[in-house]
Amino acid sequence: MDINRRNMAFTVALFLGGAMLLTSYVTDITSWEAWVPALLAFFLSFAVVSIYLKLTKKYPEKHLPEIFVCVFGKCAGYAVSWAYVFFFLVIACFNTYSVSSFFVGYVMPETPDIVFTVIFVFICSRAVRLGIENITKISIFIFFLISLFIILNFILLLSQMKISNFLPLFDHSFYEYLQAAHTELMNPFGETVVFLMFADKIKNNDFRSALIWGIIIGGVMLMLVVIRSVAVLGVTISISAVPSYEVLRLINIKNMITRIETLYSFLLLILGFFKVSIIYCAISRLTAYLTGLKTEKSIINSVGAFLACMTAVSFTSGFDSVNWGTKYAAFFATPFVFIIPCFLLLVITVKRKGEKAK
Amino acid sequence: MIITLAAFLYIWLSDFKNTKGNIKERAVFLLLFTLSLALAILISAGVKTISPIKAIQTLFDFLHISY
Amino acid sequence: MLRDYLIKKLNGVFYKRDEPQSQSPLSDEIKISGYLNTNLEIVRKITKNCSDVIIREFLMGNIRAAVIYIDGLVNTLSVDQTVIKTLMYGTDDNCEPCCIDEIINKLIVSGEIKKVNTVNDGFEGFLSGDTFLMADGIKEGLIINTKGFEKRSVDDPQTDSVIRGSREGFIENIRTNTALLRRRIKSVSLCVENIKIGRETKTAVDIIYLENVANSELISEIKRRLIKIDIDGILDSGYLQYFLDDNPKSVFSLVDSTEKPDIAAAKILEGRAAVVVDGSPFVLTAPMYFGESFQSPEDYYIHSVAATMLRVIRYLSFFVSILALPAYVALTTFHQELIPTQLLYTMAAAESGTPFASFIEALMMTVVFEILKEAGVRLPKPVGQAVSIVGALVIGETAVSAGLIGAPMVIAVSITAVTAFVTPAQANTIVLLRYILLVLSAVLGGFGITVGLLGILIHLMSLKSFGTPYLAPLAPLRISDLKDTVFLAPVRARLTRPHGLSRKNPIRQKLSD
Amino acid sequence: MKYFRITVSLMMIMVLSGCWSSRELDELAVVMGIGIDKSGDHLECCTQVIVPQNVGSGEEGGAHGEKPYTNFITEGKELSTCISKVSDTTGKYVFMSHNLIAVLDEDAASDGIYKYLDYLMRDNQLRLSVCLFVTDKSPEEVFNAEAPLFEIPSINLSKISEGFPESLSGQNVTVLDFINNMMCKKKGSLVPFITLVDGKIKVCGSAVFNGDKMTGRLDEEDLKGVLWIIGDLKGGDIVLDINNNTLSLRIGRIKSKTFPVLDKNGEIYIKAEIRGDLYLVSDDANMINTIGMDAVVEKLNQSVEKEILTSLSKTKKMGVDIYGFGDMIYRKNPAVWRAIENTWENRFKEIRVDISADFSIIETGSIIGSVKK
Repeated sequence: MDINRRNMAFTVALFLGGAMLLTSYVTDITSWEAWVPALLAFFLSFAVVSIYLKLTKKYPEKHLPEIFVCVFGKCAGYAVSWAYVFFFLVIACFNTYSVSSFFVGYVMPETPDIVFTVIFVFICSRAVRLGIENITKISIFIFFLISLFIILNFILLLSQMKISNFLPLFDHSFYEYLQAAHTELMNPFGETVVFLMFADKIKNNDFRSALIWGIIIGGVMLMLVVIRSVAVLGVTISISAVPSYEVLRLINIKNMITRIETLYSFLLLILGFFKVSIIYCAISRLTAYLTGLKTEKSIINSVGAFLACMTAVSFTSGFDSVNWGTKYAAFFATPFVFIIPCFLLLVITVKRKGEKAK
Repeated sequence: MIITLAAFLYIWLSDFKNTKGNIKERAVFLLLFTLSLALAILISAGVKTISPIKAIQTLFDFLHISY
Repeated sequence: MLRDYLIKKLNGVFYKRDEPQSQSPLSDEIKISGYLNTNLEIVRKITKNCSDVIIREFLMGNIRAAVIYIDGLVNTLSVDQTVIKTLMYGTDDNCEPCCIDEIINKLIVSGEIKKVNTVNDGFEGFLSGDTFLMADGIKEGLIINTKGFEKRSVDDPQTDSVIRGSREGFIENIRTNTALLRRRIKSVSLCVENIKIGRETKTAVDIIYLENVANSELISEIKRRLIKIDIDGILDSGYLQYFLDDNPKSVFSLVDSTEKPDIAAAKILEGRAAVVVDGSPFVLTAPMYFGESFQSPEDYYIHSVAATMLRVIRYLSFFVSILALPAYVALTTFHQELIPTQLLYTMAAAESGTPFASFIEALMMTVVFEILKEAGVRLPKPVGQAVSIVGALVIGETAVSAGLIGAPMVIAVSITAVTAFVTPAQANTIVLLRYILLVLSAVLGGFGITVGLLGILIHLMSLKSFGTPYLAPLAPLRISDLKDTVFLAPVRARLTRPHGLSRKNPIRQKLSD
Repeated sequence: MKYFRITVSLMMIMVLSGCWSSRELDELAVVMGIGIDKSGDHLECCTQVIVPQNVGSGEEGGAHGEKPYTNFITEGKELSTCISKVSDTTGKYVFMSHNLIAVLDEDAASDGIYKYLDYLMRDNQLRLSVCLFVTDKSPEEVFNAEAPLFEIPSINLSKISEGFPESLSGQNVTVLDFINNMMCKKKGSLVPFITLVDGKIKVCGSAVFNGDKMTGRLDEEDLKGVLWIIGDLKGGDIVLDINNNTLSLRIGRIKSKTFPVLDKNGEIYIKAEIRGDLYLVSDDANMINTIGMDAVVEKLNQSVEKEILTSLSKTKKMGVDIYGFGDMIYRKNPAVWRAIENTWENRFKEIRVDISADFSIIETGSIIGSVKK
């Protein structure tokens, strides 16, 4: 009961911020209108989150596996929970790999990516060892640092923004918007299902308002980044791999503050660190619960090692992860983010009606 | 790659000690330990084909659910 | 586990000796017997090879009595006047031996008198500067306070020097230190609890706190940790710093030490407890926040805007002295594109001659600067100052002209060396953090630095000083406490005590309309 | 503490296996400019590399009379092979992050430059803000040209391109602008054209690109007309002759708004409004007082409109939509654009553009009349 509302809200916002690095999946479908699917996903995410909130309302102070066990009974509940462990593992691998491949691709070309993965997962394991309470406590301080940096970038780039880059509004087919919105919905917003794992550490209505506020703040930050990229790059956004990184290369003030995009990559590292450590914490809590351990402290390092190895195995090159991100990630995530919670809700209401009828 | 293996082993050894008390804790620890060790050896041997994410990709291609 | 084993191994052979160590002669209680000779016999046997113990026998009326004290510790004038003279003349011949209370009430004029009935307490008394009176036929002895050893005068302390603010500093004597604090806080509820620590030294340690402000569990926790110490001697408050620390292995000290009574008084008013150790001018205050090492007493005496500027400069210099060198190494070896073009030419020109990689240059230069600093401190004052400054300049200059080190590197190194002194409390933690970040930046560049900073932040988050989190106002965000960290609100706006420090009465100032 | 032990062990491991992409400053060959010269099918690439020791010692001075830069000429089939060959000759790592300009020669430009642009965009060290130039001489001469005020010719060139808004002689084109124009709907782009006049770099007009191939050239006068519409000018001067005595004005700030208009009977024309304020710089015949300020302004508007129309007719003959009218129509409403898209070439040739220039002379300098002869 010791995470307070404000900390949790900013942690959720930072969690969404982790997707700043990966907006390139959306931009190459709807090139200069990347903000339309982002906005669509922002509003749709409220629908998805309301399902989670209904779940927590029905089972206050219970985290995800406990809800499964209550609803589906012991063995089915455990099976679904193990599926969720696999889901969280895949997201964590995907995020760690995208951060390390970003660093290999852009900042330090000659280092093998296994080095970045190992050190990145090691630092995340140190954060998880602190426990989710302390991670949420740091989040406010780091959130203000990061939003300061983003607003500063926005101002620095104001001179190069052209309104005409937005102009041909709604010139893409509805299918393209839907596809981009679906990918966007699943990537940052859908992954907030991870926070259901920490529902038992926070009072129920605190959790609900924290989740809503977190998504609003995180969504606004993401929108700011996407609008900034579209306004400056215009049409070329569709062919740039990491648009928000490309944009920073263009800042040029008196030839002194120029080429500062490497600082931005460290900022992305911190955001990635936050996102992965939250998912990592969820995995270790889930495995600890499923294997009947009281505290997950002892198996943190093993889960981390497993995560690092799996990241190294699962993606071979940067293109591989981009391909997975654009094509398959959304479909892989939909059952876990949307279908199973809906099914859960259905079963609960049916059960409630059953009891009422008796 | 052997160096990253050495790093993992070092961390596990120090962790192995403080799972003295609870047998179940040690059991889970060992399970994850062997799993990651196997994966690490595979990586150092350069085998990169087997990975769950590739399995999912082939599955989705088979069902051709993809954008 | 591994660490304790190592420590036992290092302390080696003596730890596992089986025969008991030689006990001090007074380990068991010896009662004061009625006969003066036997008592004196015991005292003479124990203090036979101490030349400064004086045993003075005289006649009190017709009873033989003896006074024992240590020459140099006592104020000989007060011993002669208040004790010996009054006893000799004051008693007429027919006084019976058993009127010890009558002696106390009527005869001895000194303020603090204690009745003791064992020789151990007697020893304890006269070893700490009092006189021990025993009379024939009386089963109790008297400890009379006649302390009078030389004390250093209360003058300007070397550390924490300020332009505006009190110049008084603590000194080695515990009583003057508590007196200095008492003078500042004349409140009724200021308690001074005394604990004796150390088998041989029996140093007096005072815990000073405000009864109605400080949390009671904080005080009991401090006492528990102090009583637990079983050591032969405590010579300085530095020893206690280790025992009082929640997480002694961490680089960051969780107990603040200060030499100025007004800082200690301010801390006590905020709800903290001060630990004064006899024989050391440094007073420890617990619990400690990370922000406290950036505060100086001057901030509270000058205008709050100026104080905020000073605070910002202190925080800035803390980060510069940690990050300047690693960032320089990372810039020149990994992310050359961050350097503006014109600067890149000058740097490339400067670096082109130097044989070493910039990481080794940086390491060498920092080690040289550390050596010079240490030499500057250890030498006597005037010489020390000259050595460190001249040394730094000469070595820096010749290294550049000899082409060993690039000029920008010397600038970077000297900046880091200088900014380390802006926050003296963190001076030695900064040095260690700088080395860690330097190695990380040499190996992984900017990525290494960010990872290092995240690691430090996580480590700071895990620290708790007596239950209150170390990064208190920032990490678990307390909006009301932000008035005293980086930004300093004017005095009228600082109404409450830091959160969690004093649950009894958090309000410290009524809002003046 | 265990935490420190583990970090130390990890660090030792990393140090043992070496630091991968760490490179000392003096191992870098800092490239300031790339020149691409296509002769026949193979490519000649001239890269300008800085010699740090002699920088800051002026053109002739130099530590021992050396120039602060050296040009490396390498050939190869592809731009990337040329550039990697540079590291063979210099023995240092080719560091492209500080590159400022890319100079292409005429026949490289006319064969299509997307190959090179693709390399310029894909390399993670090269910037999108690299400026493009076209020259008729070979890039090698451009890089060896005298740069009196700046030591290094490529810095001289980048400063010239930064100065374009202040002078009516060209428009600064970066890789990003060029790619944007290519991806817009059938929009051509202008790249500044430079030649060498007795060893010194001189900008004369600009090259017109249709897609990524150079199709023609605009000289100074026509370029001025085009710039009125597409460039946002902050400087430059205009000479006005009213009944054979001349006035000259300096441009303060020009704001030009061009937008397509669909009038009643479905016919599209472009409306261009040019607002701006100018400073009177020289008026020896005291025309301001004799024929009055409004008359002068009226004359000014007409002369600018005439200038724009002449350059418009010239570009229409070339058939390259450098103004981006097509793109404007597309942005206004995509449906109309899809209707006229495939016939755009000849539609552009006879599109009607009505121009309304409305200037104001806001400053007549520190003397109010001229000397009474």
